[in-house]
Order: sequence, then C-alpha cells, then structure tokens
Amino acid sequence: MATMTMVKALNAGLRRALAADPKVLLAGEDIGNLGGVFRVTEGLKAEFGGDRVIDSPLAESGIVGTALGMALGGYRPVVEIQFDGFVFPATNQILTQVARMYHRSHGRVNVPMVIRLPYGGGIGAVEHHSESPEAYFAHTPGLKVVAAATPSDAYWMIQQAITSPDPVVFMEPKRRYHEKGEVDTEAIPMPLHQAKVVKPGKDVTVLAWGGMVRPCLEAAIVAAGEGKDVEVIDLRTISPLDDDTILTSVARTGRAVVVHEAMGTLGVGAEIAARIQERCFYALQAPVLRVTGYDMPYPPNRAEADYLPDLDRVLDAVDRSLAF
Amino acid sequence: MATMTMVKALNAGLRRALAADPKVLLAGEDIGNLGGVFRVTEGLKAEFGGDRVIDSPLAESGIVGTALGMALGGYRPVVEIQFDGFVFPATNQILTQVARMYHRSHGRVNVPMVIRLPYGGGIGAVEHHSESPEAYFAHTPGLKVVAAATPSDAYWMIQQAITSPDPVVFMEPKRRYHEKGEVDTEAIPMPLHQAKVVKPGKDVTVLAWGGMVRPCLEAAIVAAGEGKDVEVIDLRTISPLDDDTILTSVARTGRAVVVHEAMGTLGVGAEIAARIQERCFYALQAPVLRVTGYDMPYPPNRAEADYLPDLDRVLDAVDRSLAF
Amino acid sequence: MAAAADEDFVQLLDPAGNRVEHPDFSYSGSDTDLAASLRDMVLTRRFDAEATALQRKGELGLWPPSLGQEAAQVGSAKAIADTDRIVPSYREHGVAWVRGVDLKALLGVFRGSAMVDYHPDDKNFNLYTWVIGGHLLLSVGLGMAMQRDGRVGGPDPDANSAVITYFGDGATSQGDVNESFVFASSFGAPVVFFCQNNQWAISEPIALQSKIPLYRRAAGFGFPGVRVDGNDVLACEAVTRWALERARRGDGPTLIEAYTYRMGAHTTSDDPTKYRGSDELDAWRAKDPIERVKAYLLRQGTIDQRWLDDLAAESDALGEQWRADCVGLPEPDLAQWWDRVYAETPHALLTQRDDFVAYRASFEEA
Amino acid sequence: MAAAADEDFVQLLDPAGNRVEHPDFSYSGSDTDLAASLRDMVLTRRFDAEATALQRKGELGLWPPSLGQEAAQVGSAKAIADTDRIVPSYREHGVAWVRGVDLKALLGVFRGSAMVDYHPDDKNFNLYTWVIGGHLLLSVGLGMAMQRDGRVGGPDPDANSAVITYFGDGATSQGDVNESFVFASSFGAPVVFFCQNNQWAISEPIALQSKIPLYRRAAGFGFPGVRVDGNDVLACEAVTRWALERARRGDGPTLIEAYTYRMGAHTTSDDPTKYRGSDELDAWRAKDPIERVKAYLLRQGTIDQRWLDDLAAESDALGEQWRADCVGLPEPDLAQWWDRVYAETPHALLTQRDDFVAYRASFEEA
Ligand SMILES: Cc1ncc(C[n+]2csc(CCOP(=O)(O)OP(=O)(O)O)c2C)c(N)n1
Ligand SMILES: Cc1ncc(C[n+]2csc(CCOP(=O)(O)OP(=O)(O)O)c2C)c(N)n1
Ligand SMILES: [Mg+2]
Ligand SMILES: [Mg+2]
Repeated sequence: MATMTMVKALNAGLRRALAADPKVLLAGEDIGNLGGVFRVTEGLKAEFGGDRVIDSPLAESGIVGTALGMALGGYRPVVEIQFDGFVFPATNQILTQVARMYHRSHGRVNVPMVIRLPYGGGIGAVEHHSESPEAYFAHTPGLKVVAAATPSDAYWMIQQAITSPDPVVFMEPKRRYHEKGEVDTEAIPMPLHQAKVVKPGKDVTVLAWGGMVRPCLEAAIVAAGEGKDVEVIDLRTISPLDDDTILTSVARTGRAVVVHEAMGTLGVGAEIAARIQERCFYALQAPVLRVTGYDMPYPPNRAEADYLPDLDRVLDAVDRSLAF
Repeated sequence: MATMTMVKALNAGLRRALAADPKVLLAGEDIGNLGGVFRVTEGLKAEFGGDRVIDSPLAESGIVGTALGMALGGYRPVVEIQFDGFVFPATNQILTQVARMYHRSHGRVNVPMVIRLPYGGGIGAVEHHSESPEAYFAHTPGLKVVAAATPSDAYWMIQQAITSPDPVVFMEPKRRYHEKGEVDTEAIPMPLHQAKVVKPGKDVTVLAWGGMVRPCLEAAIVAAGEGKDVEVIDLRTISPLDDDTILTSVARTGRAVVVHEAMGTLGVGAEIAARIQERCFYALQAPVLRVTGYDMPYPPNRAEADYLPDLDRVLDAVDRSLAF
Repeated sequence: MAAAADEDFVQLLDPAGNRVEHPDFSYSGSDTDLAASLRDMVLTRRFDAEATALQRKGELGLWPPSLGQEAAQVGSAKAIADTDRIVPSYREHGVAWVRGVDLKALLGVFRGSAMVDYHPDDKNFNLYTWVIGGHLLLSVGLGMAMQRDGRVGGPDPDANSAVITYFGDGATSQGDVNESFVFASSFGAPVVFFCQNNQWAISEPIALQSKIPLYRRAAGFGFPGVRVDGNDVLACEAVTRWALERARRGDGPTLIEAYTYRMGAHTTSDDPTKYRGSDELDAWRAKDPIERVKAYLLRQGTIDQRWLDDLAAESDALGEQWRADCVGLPEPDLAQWWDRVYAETPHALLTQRDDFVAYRASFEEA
Repeated sequence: MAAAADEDFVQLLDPAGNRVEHPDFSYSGSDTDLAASLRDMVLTRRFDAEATALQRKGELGLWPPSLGQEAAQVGSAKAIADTDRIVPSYREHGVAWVRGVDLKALLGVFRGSAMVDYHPDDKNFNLYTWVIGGHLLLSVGLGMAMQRDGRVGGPDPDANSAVITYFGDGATSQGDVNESFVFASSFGAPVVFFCQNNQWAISEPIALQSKIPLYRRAAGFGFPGVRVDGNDVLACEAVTRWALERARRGDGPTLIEAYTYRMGAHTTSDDPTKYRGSDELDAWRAKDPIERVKAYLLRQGTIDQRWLDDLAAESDALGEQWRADCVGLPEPDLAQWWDRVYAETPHALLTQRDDFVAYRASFEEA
C-alpha cells in the first residue's frame, strides 16, 4: 500500500501496462521528453523508448487516427489529449472511425484503444482547459467512457481500460491530479464498468464521478451532521452506466441528485434522471435533481467557483430533494 | 398558397433570403452547378452568382470555418453539410469557434450563420447518410438547433434561421424532402423557437420533431380509433427547448412519450424526460417514455425499418404509458 | 491544366497502344503479364457494369462506378505484395478484384444488407469506407505498426511490408489527409498515398480543390510526389512498385497522383449532365485504359480474337454469378446488431435486444 | 537544418547590426522609422517581462511570453494597414502593441477575469484564441468577405485590404491550417499566413512537425512561401509588406515563415530545461532581435545613450501602468455571463440566471 497522487498513480499504472504487454503504446503531444504537461508520462519515454512513447505532431485528429491504425495493426495505443477542450479536432476520428470499426466490420475488428482526457475545471485555467465533454462520447455507441476519482481508481482503471477490447475514453479530473490517496498495487480491482457506493446512506442518493465525487462526500458529511443520511455513488463508468447500482440505490432511498461539471442540458445527468424516472417511478419521492455546470460555455476562471457545483450546491439540492 | 415539396420550399425560402439581403451567402459541397445532391439549392447559383452561392472545396471544417470568417466580416452565410454523418470533421469549428464567439467576445461579436444539416434515416442509404446528431449540438451552449417537419415550416424556418443573430443548426429530415405540403408564402410565421401542438389531445403528450412527427400523427389517428386522445407536439426547436409548450401539455395530460431517431442514451429525449419529471413531478401519471433509435450505430438499411421508431412503436409506448 | 499535365506525367503506353520510354520508370512485366492485367481490367469493368445494372433493377441501393479507372486500380494492385496492406476508399473494385477479395462481399454494403462484410485481414484489404479522407490516418497508423513490428527497412526485402491507401482528388482538401501527410513524413511511415485524380469530386472539378497538379502537394510535406497516367496500366504498376519498394525499404511515404477520369456518374444517384459536357467525356474515351492495352497486345500477337472471345465468355459467366450472388445475399436481422457495437457487450444492450425481439415477436403472434 | 536555413532566408540586418543586401526585398523605411521599431520592440519586451512578473506574483494565472519574437511581431505589424485585419494567436503581444490595442485588454484573459475583453473591430485586431490552428479558417473567411466587399484587387490601392493571421510552427500540423491553405488558394483569398517558427511547440522541436523548411509547404498548395529572418525587424517588415500588397492586389495568399526563437518558456507553466539545452538558447541570444537594431542605430548615430535612457524611463512608466492596470481589472461576476451565450437570450437562461442570483444572495442574507 502506497500513498501517491493521481498523477503518480496514472504514471505507475501506465508503466505497469507498458511493462506487461509490449503491444501497449503511448502517443500524444509532449508526452515524451516533457512527460506530458501534467507529467503523467514522466520517465516513460526514457524507460520504454520513443517507439513506444511517441511524441506526436501537433494534431489531435492525426494522433487519434494514427493510433486507430496502430490498434488495427495489433497494438494497444493509449493516446493523451492534452486538455479536454482540444479533443474536438479529433471528433470525426473518434466518432466515425474509432467508435464504429467494430460495428462496421460486423464485429470482426475491435479497437483496443484508450483516449486519455484530462478534464474539468477548478484549476484556474484559460478557455478550453476546464471542460467536461463526456456527454458527447457517452452519446456515441461503440465508445466506453469512464472517470477516475481517486489515485487508486486511476491506477487500476487505466490498466483495465488498456486491456479492454473496446475503445475507452478515460476521463482524468485535473483538479484531483495532485491530491494524494492510498493505492494498493496488489489488490484485486473491482470491474471497470461498475459504480461504487463510496458512502452508504438511506435518505437520498447522490451520484457523481471524477472531480465531483469529493464535494459530494463533503456534503454528505455536513448533511450527516444535520441528521441526513446521504448515499454517495461514484459512477466510475459513464458509458455504459451501471444501472443496477444506480437504480438499486434510488429504489431504496427514493431520492436522487446527480452532480456534474458539464452544462446541465443534455449532460449525463439528463440520461440518469430519465432512466431513474423510467425505472423507479413509484419509488421516487421527489424528482431527480441535477446540480451541474450552467448552460453556458465555461466562464473566466475567476468566476469558476460560482460555476462549478460545490459542497453548498450539492447540499442545497439534497435539502430540496428531502423537502420535496 | 402553393403546394410543394420540402426541397422546393427550402429552395424558395433560400431564394427569398438571398433576394432580400445581399449579405446572405450560401456555401457547401456541390451546391452550385449541381444544386446540391438533394437539389435544395438548384438554380440559385445561376440566379445569384458564384460569389454568393459558393461551391466549396471538399472539407467540412473549411466550409464552416471560412463561413465563420465571412460572418465576422459582415455576411450571413448558410452552409450545407452534404449529409448528417459528414458534419463531424467540422465539430471543432462548430463547437469551439462558431458557438463560442459571442461568449468569447463578451457579447460583442455575434455569428449569424446557419448550418443546414440534411439528417435522419428512412432513405435506404449507406453508413453516415442516415444519422441524427442533434444531441451533440443541443448540448453545446451558443448553438441553436431547430428541425422542420413540413414544407411550410421549412420555408419559414430557414428564413428565420438566416435572420437569427445566433448560429443555428438547421435540421432537415431527408425522408420528408419529397413529401408535399401547403406553403403560404404570405403568412405571418410563428416564432422560430416555439413548439407547435399539431394535434391536440388530452390523454397523453407525444413529442417529436422533423421526420418523426409524421409517424406520431399517424399513431394519434390510430389511437383515436381506439378511443385514446393523443396530443402531438412538433418541437420545431431543440435548442432552446420550448419548455412552456412541453410542460403545459404534460401537466395537463400527465403522460409523455418522446420520439426521436437518434440513439436513446443521451438523446434529446433524455433531456426532455429529465425536465418533465423535474417540473411536472406530481402531474405525471406514468414515467416519461422514450421511443428512439436503439443504442447502436445506424444499421444496414435493410434493417432500418426495425431500427426507426414508427407508428407501431409510438402506439406501443402510448399504450404502455396509458396502462401504467 | 490537363494539357500541361499530360507532359508532366509518367506514361509507358500511350492511348494508341504504343510503348513509351521514360527515363525513370519501366514496366517490369512481360506481355503475358500485361494480358493478365487486361483480363483484370475487363473483368473489373464487367463487375462494375453488373453492379450498376443491379442498382437500376433495385437490387442495390447505390453504386459508385469504377468505369474508366481500371488501369489505375489494376495497375497499382499488381504492384502490391500479399503482405502489404491495402486501405481502399469506396470505389476500388478493381483493386479488390486483383486482390482476390470475393466481390460478393462488396455488394452487401451497397445493397443495404450489410455494413462491410469481410475480414480485413483475410486479404489484407481494409474495409470500404465513406468519410472522405478519414481512412488515411489509419493507413499511416498501420504503417507505424509495421515499423514497430520490424517489418520495414529490414535486411530481407521479402520480410518488409508497406501500406497503400486509395483516395480521390476531392479528398486532398480534407484536413485529415494533410495530417496524414504530416504524420507519414514525420515518422517516415511506409505508406503509398495513391490518389486517383478522376477530375471530379461529384460535381466539383479538380481546379476547385487545387490550382496546381496534386502530386506537388507532397513536396511541401517533405516526400516525393509523382503524377502517372492513370489510364496506363503499365505506368501505374511501375510507379506503384517503385513507391512500395521505397516504403518497404524504410525510405518513407510517396504520393502518387493517378491522372484518370471518372467516365460514369459519381454514383448511380448522380446525374453528371448537370455539371459536365459530353466533349470532355469523349476526349477521355479516346484515352480508354482498356482499349490501348488491347491494341498493343493484339499488335504484339500476345492475344487474338479468340482470347478476347474466351474472356467475354468468362466475363458473362462471372456476370451471371455476381447477379446471383447479389440477390442471394442474406437479409440483415436487426437482432444481430446489438452485439456488434462492443467486443464486450454491456448487459443493458442485451436487454435492449431481448426487448426488441420480444416486441417484434408480439406482431408475429398477433 | 538551422544552418541550411540560415542561407535560405531573407535577411536585411545581420545579428551584428550590419545591413545586408537582398535581391528581392529591401526595407522601405528610414533610420528614424527603424528607431520607432526599436522602441516598439523594447516596449514589447518590457510588457512581456511585466506580465511574466505579474504571473509570478499570482496576479495572472498564466502568461505566454513573446521574448525573442519581438522582431517578427513588430516588423510584420509595421507593414499592416489600418484597414487590414489582424488575426492573432495568443502570443502576439508585440503586434497588439504596434496596433495600438490597449494592452490591459490582453491581461484579463490571463488573469482569469475575462474571456477576451476588447472588440475586434476597434483596432481590426481579432480576439486572442487558443485552439491551435483553429483561427486560420476564419482568417480566410474574413478575406473572402473582403473580396465580396470589393475591397480586394480594386483600382485604388488604398481602398484594398487584406488579412494577416499569426500562428506557430506546431500549428502547421493541424488539419485546419492545411484546409486554410486549400481554401485560400482556391479562392485566391487575400491572406498572409504569418508563421512564427520559434523552433518549439512546447517541448516538441520543429523537426517533429516538418522534415523540411516550413515555408515550402505553401508551394504544394499553389502559392508562394518565403522564409524570413524572424529576428530581423527590417526583413520581417519588408517581406510582410510585399505579401500584404500581393494579397490586397488580388494575387492571393502567401505563407511567411519567420524563423525565430522562443527565448522564454512556452508559458509560465512550462519548464524548458526539461527538453532543451542552454547552448541552444545561447546561440539564439547572439541573434537577439533588439540588440542588432540598437547596434546599427547607435553606429548610424540615429540614437544615442540619451535616447535609450529616455526609452528606459518610458518603459518604466509603462511598466508601472500595466501593473496597476492588471490588479485593477474588474472581477468577473458570473451573473453577467448568461446573456453572453446568445445574442437572443432564451428565456430559460434568464430564469437560470435569476435562480443563481437568488441562490447566491441566500448566502449573503445568512
Ligand atoms: C467527409 C465527407 N464529406 C462529404 C462526403 C460526400 N461525398 C461522397 S463522395 C464525394 C466526392 C469525393 O470526391 P473524390 O475524393 O474526388 O473521390 P471520387 O468520388 O471522385 O472517387 C463526396 C463529397 C463524404 N463521403 N465524406
Ligand atoms: C488544438 C490544440 N491542441 C493542443 C493545444 C495545447 N497547446 C497550446 S500551445 C501548444 C504548442 C503550440 O506550438 P506552436 O504552434 O509552435 O506555437 P508557439 O506556442 O510556439 O507560439 C499546444 C500543444 C492547443 N492549444 N490546441
Ligand atoms: Mg474524384
Ligand atoms: Mg512554436
């Protein structure tokens, strides 16, 4: 058991994956000599060589498209998109090529590829560096989407994503990169596409992932002080959603609050709310509430504290749900 | 009052817009001499010249990006994306540039631009030619998204979209291109961002847009024969949603079914369901049901009849809603 | 521009069927080999004609004819080794034929009964694909995989391999195509970019995509570009052979611009009379890729009328076969497609499939 | 490659401050004009140093230094007419300064207090922008708008205009940049593509983006490319002037590669010691864009120590002003941003804003 930051945990997970399978490759901008702008790949080029840790020309479509080719050629590429907001030049490759190859080939050709996406706000960055584009990918059949909230999950989930036979968009909450946590590198990890009840409770279910799990846990603690027993679920998997864990919890609590950074309209919270009301209709004591980024582009970062869901907004929604 | 197909109505609407404002321009692949692969722009290059009806090089990002520049330069470009599935190379331009300019400039610079998107299935086409990507755009603040279901709406809405100060993704259901309808070119059109109750009813609200309005209306007729009074709403505007019309109806009927071609997960139906349960919680007699494309890429077209929502599937959902 | 171009490109057999000398390139095959290429071109044309007819009869939803591009396709294909990877676009029926792909497999996608119904590894022939220019990047990636496999630039030439990727003139305007040039150049990837400049991208003439000959694009990215007479099967083979050998040797990518003409419609949905005149077509008819080889080989005595009659008979038989193959293609069943989304199918998808199957069955019961 | 490049490019003033003859280009200004350019370079460097210091003090979140690129920026900017449109990237502080953009407006975005807080029409200077290569297409579109306005190639040269767009060496790998070349070439758009090749894209050396000099990319798209000594303010001005005149005249686009060096970090978040040695920096220091002009003008007697002292005083005063401007920038209020999403704000957004305002007020009450 070691204590490390999420950056170190990802680095260790990638190192282990590279060591375990010679077919694993990394590619992206600045990931080699620099170790990536967040240092997630630090030291890996020195250790595994430039053929396996590839500094790519500055073109996201090219990075993803050539990685797809390498995947078809028998490799397991892990590409880093430098920031969330720079994934869009690669949209065509991700949506029409990577996500579709299995379908297009009648299931003959699979694409074992990971697209690492440092995402989300709270780091005081300029435009395009604080976004949460998961809904675009979760609306795309053929892609899987996961998000790590802790160093331990980061360590294990990245390795599981790499061994997945399907393309995985791997969301890394930048604001949690430097927070430390325990990582048991000998543990048997839980399955990749399973949500985790990180705090059991019986009054209301709060659902979050990645960077938003922490304020939800904090809200649960405050709420507990007020006698409200909040269950917090870290979704971990956004596509597919782990319906069982979600619906079982809400069926029991009768109340749900979904929390995410992306804008509310057509954010993942919409799908979760839609499913819950479809499948737990009679169990619901209150509408499923959403605590999300507002329906606007990410604001100047000196206003981001107001933009991002936080402990208070989660608590407020919990209260509104309980009072409904 | 004239009877015409949607293709002709769009053509007439574009012609009128070009004639009314010398700043209106059209751009896209094959829109000039050929008049577009669907002939929507037929004759317009001959009438208004190649400087205003621009055959563009084969590059969607280029088409949208240069159109953005022309918009910033004082023009009102209307670009045609040849088919739904080929909009993705332009994603970066649409999401990070077109949609954001107003925000990025603190509201100083607006982008009066229309992106015409022939969309949807039911036409027996190969891959990428039958898709419904509206949710990607509706999840993007700064874009407006509308869909025409009839020749009359096509005629008026395209002109309204062109005069809009904001960028509008204009969805044209290909499968309705050649169906005829009445167009009153002297009428005063209803506002662009307003939904329309196309068949009033009191038992259940069915919500659709574009190509799906027709099977919903057919289902309503069959249901009427069985004594079920279905209200059908043509959303017309997908972003922003016309909450008033939607919620007023559902508050009255207590039941809702959303119908669309795109895959269900994170389709626009998710947002509508989430809003309805948020705002009509006590009025709801049954969960909001969704009748959508299945969670897979569009199938080979000889299987599309099974894939696409149709009269039967709408009826089935209406029945399930009423029986809940 | 066409005139200037004509002086500019590699030609080894002129439209009248005369062999032409070129300082850098020569055809390495015999006249018998050439007869084999002629046969492949004739059969490609027949396949194309059958498919076009099948579309007219409603058996196919759409067909993109290869008419006029047989030399570019057959010639280049002849230069490809079994271990090379071919990445086609959607019009490379002649390449598929030479490669030995069962052409039936190409029909399903146009019939609407399949997505793309063959395994790309079977014949080292990638899936037909539709997003213009979208497949070039994966071609480069396939080449980068070969580099990492140690299959490029090794001491044993037979153990080396390369990728050849096909695209049109219109495609050169796409960002992805140019990024492919960047990546291939930067990594010295073993890729031959084979552009069939058939003068048109649907209704758009080549001049809209480029004011200068396309092959010159490559120099700006740091690798060679060559324009070849795309209606000359010898020249296409010779230039492609050279480029593939360069690539396999580890000398990096090449752009080949095969200067040819789409003699038919863009697809069966297209009406070319809307945008081009018949004189243009007539001029290109005079440069037909098949006629010149026929003329040459008849003159050489390599083939005779009897040979041609036999070929016609073979062609008829194959035509019949393809027609039967097409109408006999299995209908798709939507129920099969839920487990073709992911290699590891999420549980919810299977439930969705079961619900669909039950729903559909409810009609049968009734 | 740098060595070969040095022979290849347009230089009018060498690093030692000697004027150099060039067959095609000459500096049209006087020594007094050159002194003005020197002043602009010195003040640009000061602004950059202040901003870097403000970042260190936590007043800015991030800063991308222009250190070392003053000649490329000031020289090119001197050639731009008021009616020309400038489309910057994010590092063109020197261009902004010459243009007369209030530099305070550039600080807010890096402070996090604003998006981009000026009207692009005020100084015909587009918004700073972040998506690498994303702004080149709109530059071409702006040029196409000028064509349609009748502002290109008209009989009165003063009534003509053009667009100049700035980007880096790394940007040239982006599809959008190459599509911009396609569109500009195809439509003969009046656009000068001004690439500051500062040798690095964060940690990636230019060789990863292109194996050959970047200016040659243009020829493959059918328009001229020129490499200029990007540390020579005379040469940058002369070449840019020529290219803009071509564009305004209706002769179409030009690619200028200003061969220069990013002497500082990529941004204040970057640590260049991770990927490049100090000898490289030393070599480039010897080619400093400011020193050579100073040496030349001192030798000419156009300026003297007193002039330099005055400039230092002006620089100090401005420095103080910029510091004050920065800390005095208004804090953003999220409540303002709901009606900055759409020109016609949907009703639901206003409700969302009102709810937010009420929610926020609930804390103040408490
Ligand atoms: C990204 C994209 N945009 C548009 C289309 C529609 N489309 C299909 S073929 C074609 C023209 C292609 O021209 P070219 O590249 O010259 O190839 P050709 O068909 O002539 O062989 C177009 C515009 C497409 N398939 N993909
Ligand atoms: C599409 C995109 N990808 C990645 C980035 C992150 N990024 C910011 S600057 C930069 C390097 C740019 O290099 P270059 O084009 O040479 O310009 P320079 O910074 O050297 O002036 C990168 C990769 C970005 N801003 N946009
Ligand atoms: Mg073509
Ligand atoms: Mg650079």
